[in-house]
Amino acid sequence: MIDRAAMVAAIDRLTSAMERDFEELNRADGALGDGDLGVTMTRGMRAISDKAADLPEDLGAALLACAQAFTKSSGSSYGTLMATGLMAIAKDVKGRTEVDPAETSRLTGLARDAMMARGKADLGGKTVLDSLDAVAQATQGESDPDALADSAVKAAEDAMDRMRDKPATIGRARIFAEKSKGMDDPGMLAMTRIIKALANRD
Amino acid sequence: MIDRAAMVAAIDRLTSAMERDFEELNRADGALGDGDLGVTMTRGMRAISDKAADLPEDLGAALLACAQAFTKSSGSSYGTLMATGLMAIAKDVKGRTEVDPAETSRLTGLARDAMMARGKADLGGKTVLDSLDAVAQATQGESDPDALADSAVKAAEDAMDRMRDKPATIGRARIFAEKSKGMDDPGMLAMTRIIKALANRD
Amino acid sequence: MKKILNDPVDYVDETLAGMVAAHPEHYRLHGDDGRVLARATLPAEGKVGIVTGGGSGHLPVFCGYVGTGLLDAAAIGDVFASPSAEQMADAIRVADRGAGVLRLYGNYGGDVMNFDMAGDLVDFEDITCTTVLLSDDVASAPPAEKEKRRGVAGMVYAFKIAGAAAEAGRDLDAVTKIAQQTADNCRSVGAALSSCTVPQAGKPTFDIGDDEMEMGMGIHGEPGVWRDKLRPADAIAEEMMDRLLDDMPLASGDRVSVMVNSLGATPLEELYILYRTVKQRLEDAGATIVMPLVGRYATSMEMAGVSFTLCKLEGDMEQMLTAPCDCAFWRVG
Amino acid sequence: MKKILNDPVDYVDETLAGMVAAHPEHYRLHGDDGRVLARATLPAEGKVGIVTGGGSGHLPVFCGYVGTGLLDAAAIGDVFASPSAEQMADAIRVADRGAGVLRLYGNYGGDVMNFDMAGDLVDFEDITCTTVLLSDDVASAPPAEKEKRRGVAGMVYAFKIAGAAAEAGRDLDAVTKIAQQTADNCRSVGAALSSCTVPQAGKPTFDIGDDEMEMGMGIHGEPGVWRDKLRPADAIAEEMMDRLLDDMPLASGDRVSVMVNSLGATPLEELYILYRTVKQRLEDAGATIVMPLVGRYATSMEMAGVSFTLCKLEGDMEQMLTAPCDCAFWRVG
Ligand SMILES: Nc1ncnc2c1ncn2[C@@H]1O[C@H](COP(=O)(O)OP(=O)(O)O)[C@@H](O)[C@H]1O
Ligand SMILES: Nc1ncnc2c1ncn2[C@@H]1O[C@H](COP(=O)(O)OP(=O)(O)O)[C@@H](O)[C@H]1O
Ligand SMILES: [Mg+2]
Ligand SMILES: [Mg+2]
Ligand SMILES: [Mg+2]
Ligand SMILES: [Mg+2]
Repeated sequence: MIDRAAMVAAIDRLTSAMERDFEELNRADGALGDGDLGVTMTRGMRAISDKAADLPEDLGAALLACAQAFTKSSGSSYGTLMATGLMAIAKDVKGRTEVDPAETSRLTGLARDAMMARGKADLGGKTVLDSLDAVAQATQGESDPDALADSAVKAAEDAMDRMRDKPATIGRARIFAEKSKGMDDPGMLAMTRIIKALANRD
Repeated sequence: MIDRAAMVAAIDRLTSAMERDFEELNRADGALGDGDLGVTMTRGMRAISDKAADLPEDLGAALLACAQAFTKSSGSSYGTLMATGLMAIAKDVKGRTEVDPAETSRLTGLARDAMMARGKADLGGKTVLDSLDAVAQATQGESDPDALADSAVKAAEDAMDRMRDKPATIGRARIFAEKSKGMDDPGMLAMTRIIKALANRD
Repeated sequence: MKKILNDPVDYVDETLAGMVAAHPEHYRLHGDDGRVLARATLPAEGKVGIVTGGGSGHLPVFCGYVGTGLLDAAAIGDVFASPSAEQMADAIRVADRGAGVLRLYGNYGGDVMNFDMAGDLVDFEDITCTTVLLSDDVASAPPAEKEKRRGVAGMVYAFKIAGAAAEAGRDLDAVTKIAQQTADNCRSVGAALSSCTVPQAGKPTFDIGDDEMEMGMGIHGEPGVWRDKLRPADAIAEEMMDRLLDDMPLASGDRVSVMVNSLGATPLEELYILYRTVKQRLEDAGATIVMPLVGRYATSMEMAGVSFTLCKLEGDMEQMLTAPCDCAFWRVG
Repeated sequence: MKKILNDPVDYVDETLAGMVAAHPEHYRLHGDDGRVLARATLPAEGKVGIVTGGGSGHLPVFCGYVGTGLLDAAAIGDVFASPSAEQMADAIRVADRGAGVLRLYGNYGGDVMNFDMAGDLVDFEDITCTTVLLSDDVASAPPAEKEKRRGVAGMVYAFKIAGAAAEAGRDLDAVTKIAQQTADNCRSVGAALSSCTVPQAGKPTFDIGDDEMEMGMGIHGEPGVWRDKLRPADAIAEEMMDRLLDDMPLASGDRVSVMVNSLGATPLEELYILYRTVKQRLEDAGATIVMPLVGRYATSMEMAGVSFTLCKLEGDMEQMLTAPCDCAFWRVG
């Protein structure tokens, strides 16, 4: 069961992973974008970390507080999408103190859908949405935590492989669609790292 | 005797001399100033040339017209000083159709004094004033046109030699006083060329 | 190009501190982190609020246009970066005088997502919001995809016209309608000659040869339609007018305002050189020019270059454009 | 830095053509060669005239400040070059409404000689002229030789204050007196970060390293007091304020206006960053700031850099400074 303590531990892992990947994410975003994705993620996770000790037991309220902390820390596209996804999950689990790992697929799907609506983008566009969709699909019907972790990480990595040679269709990199072929989307890369950290597979 | 015809002939000589010296005067001024002295002199002489056919017999009125043409052509320091000198002579010879070469020294002195007043500068400052003063001094008491011409040219050249190693004290070059030592003042150089052309000693 | 700054991280906060120190009669800062700028004297209850927001580095855009007959509040991001949804929500809260709030800003991904999210946040507080996006940059997408175009200097016209309508007491629907009409009737195109430097990046955003220019470049250095040798002013103006008039043809008798805007370093002298051709082209089209704007209305810090914006005046847009307004950077009437 | 122009020889004439085309309600050209710019509507007989003149490339200085409560006419030279005495005489003739004309301009050799000569020319026509020279640049000569100093942005204060006095119907003596008082009470200092390019020269006027600045440099690139590495904004502002306050100490209770002026490329953002320190220093001195001016009031085309000007307000200078004025670039009241 995922509770407040598990969430706080996950926040710790995620925060260190993002500090570690700071330069790499900036560089990936800088290839065709404005090079701030590492900044967005470290800032956002630091803001959440600062609140971790005060998070309530209600997982919905806790996730809402995380979303708000992230939102305050930056106005970048990725930060706003992340906060949107968190808010969608928060709304769903509001009032509960435990979440079953078996809900992973459904909750990931909720985040994906809210982010699609927020960013007015479709699947297949070589964005973070494709990573989330792959995870939601791969974890469907799965309830064993270890198997869940493995299949989520594999799904995110496979999605990157699958998309690598497609052109970017969204965000700043869209303007360089041709040049973007063969390059990983920075948002997908970041999501893969996030999932690895959450899954404790670093 | 110097009359309208002599004046028109002198304008022709001066105009060609200034076209010839265009680059050289710009370069001399550009060393420490803004590099426009050749522009000033060619523009000014072209403006006077354009009026030459219409100049009246009255030498005063003719010189005033020349001064005004020069003034209109540019607002540079040198152009304004030249026009000031011409106007001072114009005032003196107003109503006369002939001027005796023997008046050269007196008239040059008049121009020098008017220009000193206009530019609020003293003699010895390594400017065009020193050239005019040297000419006024050297031609005093002289009435033979040939001797006049020779001594005027020599005086202008000697003044440049004498001043060369002094620092500039006036105008833009003043700011680079030390650097200006060993360089000819562009205004003195221009006046030497003017005098040579007037004296038909090119 | 060199910049005068302290710690680059403080560039925006120090700019805002200086702005309110210099113009206390116009501006006041709000929000936890001082990233909302509002009118020093808030309007009376019942006036429709107008908020904008976007990245810094474009003064007077965005927050400079907070003022009477203009905007009520602006949310202020870092240089060339969207403000956060929280900051935008704060701007909406300050601007709300009980009659609803129009969100009026430029079409950029991050800004759109954040303003939408800000709307979700204030929704809980019973503040009615509407949205009008500027997407006036003709170089950034073909006419068929106008909604994908970037928003640039056209927003100054939208601020002015919607601001006058709100000041005149119109309701949220009417203010939104005239703002949308203005957005629909604005076309812009830019040409850049040099880059600018984002303080935290520390080096120019893009490289451009000493003798090159880029036609259609965006205000953050986004790619344009061609990059080539620098052309004579008249040729540049002709091409820019071609692009605008192709996109929004004018008919004889049309009334139009035009902005000839410096991106920052380009001096007024050169804007006036360009204006000769702009005026000629509009007159050739049979249009009447109303209140031409020549100056620095929407900049990219010290970028060299210009943009032209046409705003076709229909209905009572002209009356709103020429109505009084007052902020530290612009006064009409 | 790159320029948008046609034939460099036409830079000034095309600028003026664009200016009057864009602002026909403000400006009109006069003189054989169109190098005199005057108010579109000349004042009534009996008003004291105020003329200025100088080189181009400094917009809004000089001719931009022709307007109600400001100047009557300006003679316009080529970029950074004095107008001719004839052009100045024409400006004086246009400005003369029978009550005499004040020549109000900056202390530069060519301008002084030409304005003096212009005075000789109009003397024959029974126009009474007075002269007030601005020599506000503290970096250009020690205090003992104040009369040798260059005139820079301080002239904007002189235009405003003398302009208001003339508009109020004061006679030539009184207008000249308050203009002189303003000139005496202004101190300026500039710091340059980059050069600009004189169109006919085609290349930057001076070279300066990518990481260098020059303190005290003149608006045409005349040498300053030191050239060194670029410093932080606060340190630059402190030194500039030191230099101004050393030259003109302020006492508690003094009332002073201050201008934080961009030489062209430096953006508003950076002026506001500097303004924080400027305000602090004046308040520390016990002075009260009246109508601070932050923006581009006197430029050198696309030069990067700033100038600060202090104007100590004595007698009725403050009343004149805050009186209404109106031109295409500046409105008060
Ligand atoms: N509208 C969108 N829908 C889905 N994903 C998006 C959208 N816009 C951006 N992204 C994702 O965000 C990533 C870039 O994020 P970020 O660097 O924050 O953008 P920016 O700096 O342009 O605001 C992209 O790689 C992509 O995965
Ligand atoms: N005040 C002055 N008095 C006498 N001569 C002067 C004065 N100012 C300049 N000159 C002369 O003019 C020359 C420079 O002329 P010019 O190039 O026209 O100056 P600028 O371009 O600075 O207006 C100098 O070499 C000097 O001989
Ligand atoms: Mg990015
Ligand atoms: Mg970004
Ligand atoms: Mg010169
Ligand atoms: Mg010169």
